[in-house]
Formats: sequence, structure tokens, C-alpha cells
Amino acid sequence: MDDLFTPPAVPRPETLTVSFESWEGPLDLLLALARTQKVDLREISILALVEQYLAYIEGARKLKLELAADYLVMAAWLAYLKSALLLPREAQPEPSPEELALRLQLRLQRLQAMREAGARLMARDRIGRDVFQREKPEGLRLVRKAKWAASLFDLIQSYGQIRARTQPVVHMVAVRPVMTLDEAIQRVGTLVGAAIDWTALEAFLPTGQDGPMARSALASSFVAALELARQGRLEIQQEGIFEPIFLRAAVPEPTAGRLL
Amino acid sequence: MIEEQDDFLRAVEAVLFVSEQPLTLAELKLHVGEAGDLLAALTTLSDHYAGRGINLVERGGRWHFQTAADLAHILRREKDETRKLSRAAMETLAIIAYHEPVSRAEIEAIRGVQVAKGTLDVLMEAGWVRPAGRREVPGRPLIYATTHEFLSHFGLSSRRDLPGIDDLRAAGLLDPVDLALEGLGAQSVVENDEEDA
Amino acid sequence: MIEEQDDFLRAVEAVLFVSEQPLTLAELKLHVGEAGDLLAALTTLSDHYAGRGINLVERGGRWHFQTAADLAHILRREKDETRKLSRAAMETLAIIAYHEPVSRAEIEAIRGVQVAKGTLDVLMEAGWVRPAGRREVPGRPLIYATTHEFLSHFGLSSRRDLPGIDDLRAAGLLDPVDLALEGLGAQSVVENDEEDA
Repeated sequence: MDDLFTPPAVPRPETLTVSFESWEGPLDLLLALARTQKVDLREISILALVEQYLAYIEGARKLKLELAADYLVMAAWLAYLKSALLLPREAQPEPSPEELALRLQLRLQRLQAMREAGARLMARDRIGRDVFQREKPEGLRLVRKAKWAASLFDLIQSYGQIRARTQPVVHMVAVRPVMTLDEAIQRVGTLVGAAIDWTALEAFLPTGQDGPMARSALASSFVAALELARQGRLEIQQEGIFEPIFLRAAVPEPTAGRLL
Repeated sequence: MIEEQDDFLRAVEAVLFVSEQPLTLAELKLHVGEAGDLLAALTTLSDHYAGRGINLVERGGRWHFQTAADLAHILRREKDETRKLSRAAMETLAIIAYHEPVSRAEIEAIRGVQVAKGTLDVLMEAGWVRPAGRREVPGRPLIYATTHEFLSHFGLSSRRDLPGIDDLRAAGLLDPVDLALEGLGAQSVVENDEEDA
Repeated sequence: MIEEQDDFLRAVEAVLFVSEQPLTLAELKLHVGEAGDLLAALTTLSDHYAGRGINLVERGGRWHFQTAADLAHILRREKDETRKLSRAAMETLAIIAYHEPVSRAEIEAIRGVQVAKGTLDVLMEAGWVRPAGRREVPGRPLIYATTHEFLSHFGLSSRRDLPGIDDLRAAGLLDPVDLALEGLGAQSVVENDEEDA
């Protein structure tokens, strides 16, 4: 039965996907091969070793084993080494194939030495396997005794800080120059009575003021103007946002005032 | 001093050495088997270790190694560690020094903050503060005072050597610290806002 | 079998007995003080315990008691099964121990394969290997060395006790291949000369 939801069958290649996991790299394999030749690595025949390795790789390829790249690189290098060793001596490039072969031999010796050393290390009397320590030693106790450091200055400074912190805090609000709303209504109301034409708001401000007092006078005068307009005592005109504000005395038109 | 020891004895010794807890004869036998006279081995070992730094002892039918009782003092070592007093401890000490004798409630009233129990303990451990009786008020609270060690540590011949409030003010030590200033600043802004509204 | 033992010796014995880890001379002195010749005491104790079920041993300058190795069969329990190291980890550990300090590249040069990330981690987790600074060559590679726990675990008094290290050194097997080649190169030139003659 064909089912839409059946995943496509995983292709099952005949290839046996075996990596060379039993060998940790080509050098490891070479060492294993070398040891089949002779116990003493100083006496091995590099040429025979190369042949063995190449035969091994060839066999693996016939089995369609997946070979890691480094095995193939080693195979290529060994094939080169083999050909160089077989070539007539005078045609030899630097470094000499003998040196390359010797180098390989030295590397194998060193790996072998470390492998044996590792095994001997593991065979020693190891804690937890061969020798044992006490399961739960009581332990040595270190009792830390605090020695406190404090100076007289620290002491009096602390006291000063407490006193400073806990003193009743007196808040003095500075008297700031302001024009109160009442003052402004009084002033604007008086001045506008004389103004028949549209007059800018600024003209109603007391002269000779600056800073906070000027700003307070402006704000209060504006609010005063709104209040006086509400009372119908003056009219306000402004052409647009942020444009100057003009005031004039209200034209006595009772009906219009009612409508507003 | 090397002496031959039979393997059974050595096994008993080793098993007792590694064991987490005291072992009964039955438990020991599980390890060392029946190859020897266990009780005799234990007696021999016990005799051997008598007078040494480690002793083999039997308690309620269980055997274990322990260090000799007279060496207990060696197994713990004291170490001086210089540590800085916390700010809370420093302030509490200052209040006691300036106002002694004071109760904990009075210290808290002056500090404006609760005094943790550990704070007074630290000061007493340091040897600078001592309980000085009880105040004869309801609840009879403990009152605290400073000690001779306090005076000598801070190089004072008496408490009257402590600078007075006027001295502190003159030294600028009564000026609010920066942190306090910031707090006050924030507060006054709020107050101004309220005024404007 | 009761024998008198001086208090200093007893103290050393007791301190080593309760300690959770092997102790250096300096650490021991913190507890037992300077009242006696510490090294002499340790030697005396070590001699005394030789051949017993418990031995006093020195590993990398640190002293501890442990059971005699031949009693392992009595003391070993199933749960004690030490985790088996992979061959890669074993070789890497050997290379670090015999060549220390070594960089990862140097380990790889000897093994002919890359060092898998987990390998060094396993050794460091076991507490046997530690980073030991950097080699002052281009790239400043990290270098690795063994720890005193390594020495303790494998029962080595020092790295000189590493099995066969003297023979390996004498055979030049701890020298890099290039260095070995130089030595051999000179020789082979002589041989070639003879051949030519």
C-alpha cells in the first residue's frame, strides 16, 4: 500500500560502512603492522611495512570500506616513499627516502614507547583499585578566628553619619519672585480697559523684569487674560499656534457675548 | 622497626582502616574470612596501637580506629583572620560608645534602623562590647557598654576622649554623606511639586 | 607490643590519619608545629608501617596512609571498579607524564592523530592533568602537565618513578623525532663516507 506519509525507503547500499575505528589513525595501523614483522622496531623493514599497509588499504577498498582521508594520505605518501626507496640512488630528491623511512621508524618507536608506558602506568597499584584510603576521614578542621579591624576614625565617622542622618531635617522653601494670579488679573484688567486696539500680551507685563519673575508674570498674565475673557471683560486673538497673543477690551455686544 | 605481621592481622588492620563506620565481628569476617582468630587479632592490634597517635577501640561490639583523645587540639587549628567591621556593626559600636549604657531598643531609636542580633554578637566577640546589666524599666531590657579592650583598641584613655558633637561638626563629620544628600534632594522635589499643585 | 612513642610522632600520625587529602610538610607543620624533626618523624612512621596492613607513603611531596597493595582482593568492592580509560586517554596521559610539559600539537605529533576534545577533558576531570601555562612560541599554545593527584593515584613518589623513564630517556625515545634524526644523521654520514671509501 502506498501511503503518502510513509517516508521514502532508506537506500540500503551494499557498502559496508565501516570506518577504521579499530585503528586510531594510520600511524596506529602502521604500528600494528610493524609489530607483526618483528618485536624490535629498530629492525623492521620499512619497505615490507609499506607493502603491508598498501595491501591492507587495497583490501579495505575492495571491501568498499570507507577509508578516512588520512589513511589515504598516508597510503599515497607511503607509495611515494616506496618508489623513492626503489629508485636509483643518484636520482634522489631531498630529503632522502632513507631519511623519510627513518623518520617513520622513529615515530613508530616513540608511539610504541608511549603505548607501553601507558600500559605500565595502568598496571601500577592504583588508589581505589589496588590500594585504598580511608573512606570517610574526619578531616582536619581549620577554625577561623576573626580579628576585627576598625580604627578610631571609622568609629567617630560612623557616629557622625548617624547623627547627620537622624537629625530632624528642616526644609526651607526659598521665597521665589512670583506675580500672583490676583495681581495679574488686577493689572491686566486695569490696563486692557484703555486698549481699544489689539495689543500684544507682552505689553501688559511689568517692565524691567527678567528671569523667573518675567516668566511668572507672563504665565500669570496669560491666565489672567483667560479669566478676564471668561468674564467677558476682554477678547483674545491668536493667528495660530505659537503666534503672538493679542488682547483688547471687550466690545460691548451683549448678544455676541451671550452666544459665546 | 619493621616487624613481620601475619596476613590475617594485616587484613583486619586494613579493613578497619578503610571502613566508613565501626565494624562488628560479623562484618569484619565478611571481609577477612575465617582464616584466623579474629578476636585475638583485634586484641593484638589494639595493644599495638595503644599509646600511638591512632588507637583501635571497641565500642558496643564495634571496632574502629580513632585518633588518641589527647591529640584533639592538634586536629583543629585556629587561624586569625582580619576582617573589617560591617557598617552596621561600626555604627552600633559608635552608638554604644557615645551613649552607654544603652539597650538595643535605644540603639535602634538612634540609628533609625533595626539592629540585627548578629551585630551585637560580633561586637561582643571582638571583645569591645559587654552586657552591662538590665535597665529597670518594663521588660527589663539588657543594656550594653564598652569594655577596656575597646578603649585600648581605639587608643582612648577614657570615653571622654571621644570627640564631642561640636568637634564632629567642626570636622565636617556631621555633614550628610553624599548618599543622604541625594535622598534629601529627591524628597524636596516632591515637596515642591506638592506646593505648586 | 606496647611501645612508647613521642608526642610529636603521635601527632603526625594522628593528623595524617584524619586528613582528607595527602599532606605536604608545610601543611603538616601547620598542625603539628615545629616541636620535632618532621621528616625524621615521617621516615620513622613510614618504616613502622612498612609491611603492615596500612602503609604510610609519600607521593609528590605529600604524605598519606593507604592500605597495602597485596590486600586489594579483600578490600575491593564491586562499586570500586575504576572507570577504564580509553586507549587514547591512556596514551595521552603517558605522553603528558613522560614529556611534560607538552602542548596538544606535540601530543598529536607523537600519536599521529588529533587529540579528541574529550580526551584531555577526561584526564583533567580525573584530576591527573592540568594546564601548565603556555609555550612561548608563535600561537602561544597551552601546555599540559600532570598533577600531584596523578602521582598519588599511580603510586609514584615523583615523576622519576615513572616506569622505565630512565631507559626511555637513555634510548632517546623521549626526544622529538627531529632531534633524534640529527643525532643519527651525523652517524649515517660517517657510514656513507666509509661506504664511499
